[in-house]
Amino acid sequence: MNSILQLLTDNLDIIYLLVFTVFLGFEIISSIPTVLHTPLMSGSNAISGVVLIGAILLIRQTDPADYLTLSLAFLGIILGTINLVGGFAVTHRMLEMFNKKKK
Amino acid sequence: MNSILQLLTDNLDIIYLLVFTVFLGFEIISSIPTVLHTPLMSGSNAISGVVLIGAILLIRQTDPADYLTLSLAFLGIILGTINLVGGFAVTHRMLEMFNKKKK
Amino acid sequence: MEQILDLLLFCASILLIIGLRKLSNPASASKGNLIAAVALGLGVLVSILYPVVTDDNNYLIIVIGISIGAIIGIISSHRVQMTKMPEMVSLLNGFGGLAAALVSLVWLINNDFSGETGQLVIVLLNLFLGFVAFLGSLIAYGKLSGKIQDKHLRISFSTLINITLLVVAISAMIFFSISGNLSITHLCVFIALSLLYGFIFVAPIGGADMPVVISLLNSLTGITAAISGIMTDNKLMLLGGVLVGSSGIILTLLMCKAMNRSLLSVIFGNFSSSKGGESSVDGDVKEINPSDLAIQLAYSSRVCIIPGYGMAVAQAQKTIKDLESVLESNDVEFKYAIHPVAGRMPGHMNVLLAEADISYDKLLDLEEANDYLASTDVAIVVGANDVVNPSALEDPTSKIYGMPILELSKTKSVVVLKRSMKPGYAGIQNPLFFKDNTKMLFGDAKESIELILRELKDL
Amino acid sequence: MEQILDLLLFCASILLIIGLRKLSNPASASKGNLIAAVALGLGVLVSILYPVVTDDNNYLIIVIGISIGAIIGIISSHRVQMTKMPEMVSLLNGFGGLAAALVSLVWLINNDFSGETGQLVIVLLNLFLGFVAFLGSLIAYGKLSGKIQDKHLRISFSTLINITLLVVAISAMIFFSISGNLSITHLCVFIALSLLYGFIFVAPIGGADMPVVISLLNSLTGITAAISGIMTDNKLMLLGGVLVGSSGIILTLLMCKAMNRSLLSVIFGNFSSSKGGESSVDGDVKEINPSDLAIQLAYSSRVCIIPGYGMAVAQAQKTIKDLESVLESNDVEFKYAIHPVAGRMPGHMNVLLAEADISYDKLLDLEEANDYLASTDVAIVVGANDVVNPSALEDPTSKIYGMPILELSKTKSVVVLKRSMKPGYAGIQNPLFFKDNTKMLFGDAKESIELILRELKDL
Amino acid sequence: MIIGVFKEHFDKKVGLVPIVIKKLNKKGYSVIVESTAGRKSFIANADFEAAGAKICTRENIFKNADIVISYTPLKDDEIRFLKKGCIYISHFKSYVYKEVAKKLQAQGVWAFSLDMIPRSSIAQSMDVLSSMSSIAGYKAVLRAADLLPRYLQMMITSAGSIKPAKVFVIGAGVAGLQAIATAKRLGAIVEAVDTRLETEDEVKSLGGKFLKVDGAKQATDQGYGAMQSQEFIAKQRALMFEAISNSDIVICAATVRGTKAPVIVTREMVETMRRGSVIIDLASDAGGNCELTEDNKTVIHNYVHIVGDANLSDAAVIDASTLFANNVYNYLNYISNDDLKIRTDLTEDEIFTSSCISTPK
Amino acid sequence: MIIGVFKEHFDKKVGLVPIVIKKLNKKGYSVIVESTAGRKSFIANADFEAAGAKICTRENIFKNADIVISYTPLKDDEIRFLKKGCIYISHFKSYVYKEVAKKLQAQGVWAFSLDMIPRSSIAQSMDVLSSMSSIAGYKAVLRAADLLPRYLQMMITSAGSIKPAKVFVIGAGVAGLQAIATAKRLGAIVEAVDTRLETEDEVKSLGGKFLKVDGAKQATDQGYGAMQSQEFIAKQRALMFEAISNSDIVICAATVRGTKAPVIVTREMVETMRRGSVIIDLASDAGGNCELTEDNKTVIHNYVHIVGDANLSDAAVIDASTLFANNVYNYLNYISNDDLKIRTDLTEDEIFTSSCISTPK
Ligand SMILES: NC(=O)c1ccc[n+]([C@@H]2O[C@H](COP(=O)([O-])OP(=O)(O)OC[C@H]3O[C@@H](n4cnc5c(N)ncnc54)[C@H](OP(=O)(O)O)[C@@H]3O)[C@@H](O)[C@H]2O)c1
Ligand SMILES: NC(=O)c1ccc[n+]([C@@H]2O[C@H](COP(=O)([O-])OP(=O)(O)OC[C@H]3O[C@@H](n4cnc5c(N)ncnc54)[C@H](OP(=O)(O)O)[C@@H]3O)[C@@H](O)[C@H]2O)c1
Ligand SMILES: NC(=O)c1ccc[n+]([C@@H]2O[C@H](COP(=O)([O-])OP(=O)(O)OC[C@H]3O[C@@H](n4cnc5c(N)ncnc54)[C@H](O)[C@@H]3O)[C@@H](O)[C@H]2O)c1
Ligand SMILES: NC(=O)c1ccc[n+]([C@@H]2O[C@H](COP(=O)([O-])OP(=O)(O)OC[C@H]3O[C@@H](n4cnc5c(N)ncnc54)[C@H](O)[C@@H]3O)[C@@H](O)[C@H]2O)c1
Repeated sequence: MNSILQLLTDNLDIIYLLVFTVFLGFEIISSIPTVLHTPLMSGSNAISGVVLIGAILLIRQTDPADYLTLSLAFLGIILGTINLVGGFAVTHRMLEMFNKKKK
Repeated sequence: MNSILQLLTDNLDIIYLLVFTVFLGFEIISSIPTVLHTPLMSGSNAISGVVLIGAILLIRQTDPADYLTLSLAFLGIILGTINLVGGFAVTHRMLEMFNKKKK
Repeated sequence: MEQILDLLLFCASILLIIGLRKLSNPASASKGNLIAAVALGLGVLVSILYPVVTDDNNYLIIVIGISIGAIIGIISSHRVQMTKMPEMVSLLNGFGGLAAALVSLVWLINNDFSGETGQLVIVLLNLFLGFVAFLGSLIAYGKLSGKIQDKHLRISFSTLINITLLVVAISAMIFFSISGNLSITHLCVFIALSLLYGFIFVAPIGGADMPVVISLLNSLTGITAAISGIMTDNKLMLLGGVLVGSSGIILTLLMCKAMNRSLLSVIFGNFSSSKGGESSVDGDVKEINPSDLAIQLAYSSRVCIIPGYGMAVAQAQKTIKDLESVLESNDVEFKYAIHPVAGRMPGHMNVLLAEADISYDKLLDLEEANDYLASTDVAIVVGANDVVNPSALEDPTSKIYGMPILELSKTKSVVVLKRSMKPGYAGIQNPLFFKDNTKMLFGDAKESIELILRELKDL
Repeated sequence: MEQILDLLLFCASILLIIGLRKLSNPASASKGNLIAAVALGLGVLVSILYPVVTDDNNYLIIVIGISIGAIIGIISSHRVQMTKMPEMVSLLNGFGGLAAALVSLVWLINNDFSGETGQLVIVLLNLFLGFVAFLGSLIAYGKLSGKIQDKHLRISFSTLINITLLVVAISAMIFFSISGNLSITHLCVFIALSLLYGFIFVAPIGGADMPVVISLLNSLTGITAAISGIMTDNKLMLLGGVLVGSSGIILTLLMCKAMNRSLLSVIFGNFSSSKGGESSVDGDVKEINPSDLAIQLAYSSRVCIIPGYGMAVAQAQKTIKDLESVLESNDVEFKYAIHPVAGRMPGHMNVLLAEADISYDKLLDLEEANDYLASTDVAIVVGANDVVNPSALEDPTSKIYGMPILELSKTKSVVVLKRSMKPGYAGIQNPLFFKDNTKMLFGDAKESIELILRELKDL
Repeated sequence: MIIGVFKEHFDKKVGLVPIVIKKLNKKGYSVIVESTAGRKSFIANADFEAAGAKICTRENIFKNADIVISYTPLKDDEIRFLKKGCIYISHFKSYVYKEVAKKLQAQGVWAFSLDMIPRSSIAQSMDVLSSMSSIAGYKAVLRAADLLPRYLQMMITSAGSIKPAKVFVIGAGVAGLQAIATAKRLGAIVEAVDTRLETEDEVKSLGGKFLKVDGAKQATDQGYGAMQSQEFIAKQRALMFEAISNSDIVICAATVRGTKAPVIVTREMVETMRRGSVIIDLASDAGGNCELTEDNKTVIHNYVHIVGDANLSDAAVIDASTLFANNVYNYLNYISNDDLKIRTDLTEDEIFTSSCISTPK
Repeated sequence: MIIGVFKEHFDKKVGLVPIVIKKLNKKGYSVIVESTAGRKSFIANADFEAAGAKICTRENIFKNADIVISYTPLKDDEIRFLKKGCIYISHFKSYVYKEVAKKLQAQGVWAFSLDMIPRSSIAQSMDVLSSMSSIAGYKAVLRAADLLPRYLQMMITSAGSIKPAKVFVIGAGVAGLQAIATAKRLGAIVEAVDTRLETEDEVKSLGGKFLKVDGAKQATDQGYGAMQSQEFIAKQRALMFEAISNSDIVICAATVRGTKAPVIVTREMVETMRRGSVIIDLASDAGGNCELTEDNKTVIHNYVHIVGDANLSDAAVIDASTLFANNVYNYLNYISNDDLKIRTDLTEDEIFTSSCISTPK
């Protein structure tokens, strides 16, 4: 029990930040119009491509001779990039129709 | 210049938190209806009575013989409490009319 | 112990955010207020219990101070009239500002008027903002309550003085901080500067814009609270202050937007004069904005429309029907008082209201209407004029003296929708517009009602 | 250097939030998307430059990987049809999930499959969620694209299995973590468990609910990104992931609300059966929701209303007039196609539309209408049925064969507003409802149009 | 194919109008019109000629025309002038056609009665009853409003408030519905009754109030009102007694195909009505829905006007002629093949069989 | 005070109605009514008696009444029967009153003409012209719609589409505005002209279209239309030629107080109108706005009906009598003090002076 308490207070700063971020996420989304549901889903899906950074950070620490790990991380980078780039591009296309309004 | 950079990175966690809080504040308020302008102003005014905590924390560290400081802090506590308690009470009264809706 | 208190403080922050969120929605605002209060209560409790370096504590003084403050706060907030709320808020805000300034002072005394540059900058900034908020709020209070009139405080070159003073104050702040040690004189000079700036900041702004100013000062107080939080290393104060500071600024901007002005023009515009142009020519009429009218309508039991020729010109009948539907779904009783000569031909109103499919049962003729209007909460005069002109009853010299009219003297609240102060068919001024219970909503009747409808949907 | 990179990362976080904010408003969404993309680009750059303990770096592989991914991403996103977007999103999400799982795997390998309990819990959780998101998204993709039919995947006791599996997976996670060291076997078992759960989670959910599921899985991927952020101590990943996770959950709830369902009933409801009851009896009609219709209307150039007896029953004429006003203010051309026998008496539609003050110029008779409808973007059939029944042209055995009708075959998109699949006066089924370019909006016509109006005001 | 249009003797309408004649010419028909046939429809001989028709005498038509058109049937003694095998299109009232049919049969002509077309969606463009009833319902309210010594709408004026008039419509068929719509427009309070259940929605869809009487027999398959039981009629009468005595205007439009119209407004009811009230009986040619109705007459009973006019469509004769001509045109199109001959594949066709009352052997 | 109500000889209205008689009784008046005075207004002797009035002969009224009421003025040879000093309230047409006034003066009676009340807000409750014009405008459209051999509304039917009728209203005074409103209700396309500028807004406020002719002289202070220059009338005519020949119905309601009505619709215009069109001339008693108008007659020129009826208010006689009676009541209230005697402080009062055409010396 005590150690959990310790863990919590030790990381209180980051917990504050996390919780605030959660609130921020709620807050930002909670008033969006129905028409944006799909583009927003697509946009936030693109953001989750941020996991690419994890793959990059890890591959940089990987032994260049460890082919298994390298290829796994390589795959991770490819997939992450597809998610990120493809996600933003798809979202962009979806959102274009909002700008297509005549005049 | 470098020291400022140092200051910033040293306190990066708290800066994250501050900036996120600012965003949160913006976000929460930005979609409120006009009818709530006044109650909200009053409510957030009450929250700013939180400065009372500062007065308490300082008075606890004050030498009991230092009458000047004590009385200044005492005044601070009184004023802060008035702001806090009065603010919430006033807001409450204003908001009651929203509940008074028949049936 | 300390860990638990830290966690409690964390919970208080979360509660505070939740409270503020709920405050921003009419349906949950009241609950939000309570939650925020609980959050701060928790914060105060923690601040009392939190282990500090010294243990002088002075608990008795704290308890006494809180008790006195709480009693004053509760009693005064219950005494104040609903219509005097804005004054009350500005007074409270002034107290908060002064409290923040006092915290800085105490900090300075406790630290022998010296500290690191960074610390001193922060403390002095707090002092400055606290005093500005304090005096500014007091002046705003004075203006709102009518104790101070705009004309008492005409200042020439106010914008110039404002900016100069601000520069001086900031320079002083930096200068004093770098020196690392403050003399009492320096402090006094700085306090004087702060107060002076507070005065110069608020004094030239017109009474009509006080709500915006109060919101801005409120945001300042929030920032002082946040700085106090840094000074005393308390997260709740820091976060609460920042929340109030940021939300206060947004609120200020929103209020400006609702008034169709920019914040800069409020602060520097000196616009007590630009305001109230056309209407004030004909005496003092009170205007109402669609949003306030909407809330008034939503929370009343009986509403009566008084249509006139202006409704016909604006072709507002269908929009009125929409208003009827919305309000009836809110359990508001909704009727129409038809004056026999309203419009420009016999039955003019009847034709138009029938076109909008308004039920015959809802139409009251003169006699029925005058009974009904005596117990009506809000009467909306839609482009009618002569037919509600009380001179017909009160002023024997009037051209229309003796004509039966729709009597609005007993109606709780009257709102007149028209485009200007121009007279109607009979060509005579209408004293109704200047009565205590009358407010004007200028603009095309149809557009005005559409605005009201939009606001009603926000409720 | 490190400091600057840290600050850059901070800026990226702020940009990300700003981007997400802008994304949630139609007017700025496109810009928001760009800003978010820039933010993540910045993040990737920082992650490449950031000093790490070892300096193997493997930059070449990184660059190659990113290039391949970017090319695939860009090309496929440009190739995909607008109507296939949801499939695309679910596929992308699956990739993201797999990437997160791979990150975990790599981490495990780099750390020799061992670590502190806390670390291991986190890594395994990431692995689990990543694989669930991966397989779940793939199944969702299959269902959406029609490659997998609901009936292929009927699973009995799915709720029970779902919960059991979840409990097993969590137990395994804790058990393996406490042991401090993972064997390859353990790992394989755990991965299998994760995939199995992913399958069981999504498979029983009906195809119609896939959008909600994708949003939920998207939220999961966000959480994996956040966990990866913790694993690699990167704030941008952490915050971005948390943002996606929390906003994804809210979005999921909002989508459920828009469909008038609860999230639980989506996940456990197995409601592929409860859904589409009445309508599916008569074959496969496609429904449209008011919000999608609203956006379609707002962005079209020509809209044509086809009123029928149902408009009269619903007394929707005035609401239609409101729709006309709103759309015309959006520069949409708006007409009415009046079939000579629409309604129940000659001129029925004329009387009602005149009552709503709809200009005579906007009414097209049969011939004019059939010309017009060929170049119309959206035709809204408001409670008409027989008068748009293509059997009159196509089916010589039909009771109404030979009757001239309003022809909608060339109209880009047709939306039919009625309450059910019941036939009209002639008592015969209407093949129009099953055509490719036809969508149904069930419900009282007046209420449906009111919903559309509300959505239009949100745009 | 020559189409001949007779001058009407008992009606103001005319069988074809210039606009339709042009369309017929295009199809390959030629049209001859009896001189001054259009006068009462405000169409001059010159107008017909401008549209491509020839003006001629009545005999000429009998001699040359392959198709003859006359809104009201020819006098019995003229039937013998019809060319053998010619097509004769008219508007035989459904309850008298049987005798005429025999004579036509004997003469060996095709005869079609456009008022006997079934009430199906597809037949509506040829349905003369629909066109005429609609006009009649509209004009009934205008006639009544003109006769009523009051405003129909509500008025709040400085010389006193005027209550809206009450209009009661009996029978919500095509005529009844049009009457409801027109009375509503003029600002009256409108109530209606009918025996068919679905009319409740139809009445409401025009803003009228529906008075419900339970236990009505439903309409026949063809959509015409069914004859009701005595008991039902009694019940209805009780409910309506009140409605009628409170009404300023009563529009009677309840008919049952092929039989006498139901009597709904009795003498006592009329006598309880306010002085100055108006009853328009559109069923007068079938005996009327009001006991006191006399066909083609306006009776004043106890200061109440009772207008018996089943032919009110004549009051909008320009539109009535045009609509009738269009109905004829659509009908001709329907029954003819490209050679303008009668199609032979229609023996099972409902429209054809129910409207054809005589075929040459 | 005894009020006597005569039976009218040239009008269907009656001076007082039961409801108003009750109000008068409460004020302290007693009312006597000539036998059968109400018949044409659908009021029986018994109805008057039930309201507290006495039925009596004409002579009786002359002998006993202190106030006599008659919508149309008495015949000249009856004036001598009036009691000296009695009050005589009627509706003398403004352009003929001068001769009568002399005789009344000679007889030594008070005489008030309720049609000469100024058009101010306060006077409206006594303003008979307002009440009657309003009815006339309303009935004018109904009469026209009944006469017009067409639908007024647009109709898209399976037997052809019908265009909405065009109604053209000349003079947007009270009658004209009511006509616009009524025609709009019936679904017609309505255009109107007037010389007064402010009527543009008024016409639009009822959904009509205003045809603008520049250079009109404005109305007199009292709100009555002013006589226009020849040049203006020519300009107007040119613009209106087109409008009128395209119209199905023309409602003439332009009058100028005290002079002949302006002639606006010329013979040529009428001759360009479609056959079957209808003109209703409400200004017929002042010569009419149409060249071909004959007062109290319906002329058919070139298949166009021209109805000259300045007294169309009689077509809604029940409401017309009620409104007139209320006007009388309001007027009596205005000019009398609590003793029911004529107030002496009114010598400067605009309403009193402009309506009083004879005072006893
Ligand atoms: N014009 C005439 O003179 C005349 C006279 C008599 C008969 N008819 C016949 O009537 C028919 C007219 O065709 P139509 O297309 O106008 O009508 P229809 O074919 O009768 O179809 C009307 C449709 O409206 C829907 N509806 C009813 N109430 C509704 C509500 N409140 N909200 C939304 N939808 C509603 C009904 O479907 P749900 O129940 O599923 O909602 C129904 O399918 C033709 O067959 C014509 O021949 C015409
Ligand atoms: N009923 C009859 O038969 C008849 C006939 C002739 C004359 N009158 C006279 O007309 C008068 C009728 O009284 P009333 O009260 O109905 O009308 P009114 O006294 O003429 O006043 C109408 C008011 O409506 C306002 N207005 C005009 N257009 C507007 C718009 N678009 N939006 C909002 N307001 C608009 C005007 O003020 P702004 O310009 O400031 O907007 C005006 O003050 C009486 O004096 C009556 O005697 C009546
Ligand atoms: N398919 C089409 O397009 C089309 C065209 C025209 C008419 N119709 C339908 O045909 C039907 C008949 O129309 P119609 O106007 O010729 O009817 P109708 O002239 O035969 O009868 C008039 C009305 O009187 C009613 N009625 C009969 N007896 C009554 C009684 N005792 N009390 C009260 N009401 C009584 C009938 O129900 C009917 O509604 C209607 O349903 C109409 O919608 C269909
Ligand atoms: N104060 C009141 O309450 C009240 C009551 C009734 C009428 N009024 C006003 O009095 C005025 C006159 O009303 P009225 O109906 O008795 O008018 P009216 O009968 O005197 O004239 C009818 C209309 O004809 C118009 N006209 C005259 N010559 C014309 C020409 N050559 N061409 C076109 N139009 C011509 C006039 O401008 C007027 O509008 C109106 O302004 C009306 O609003 C006021």
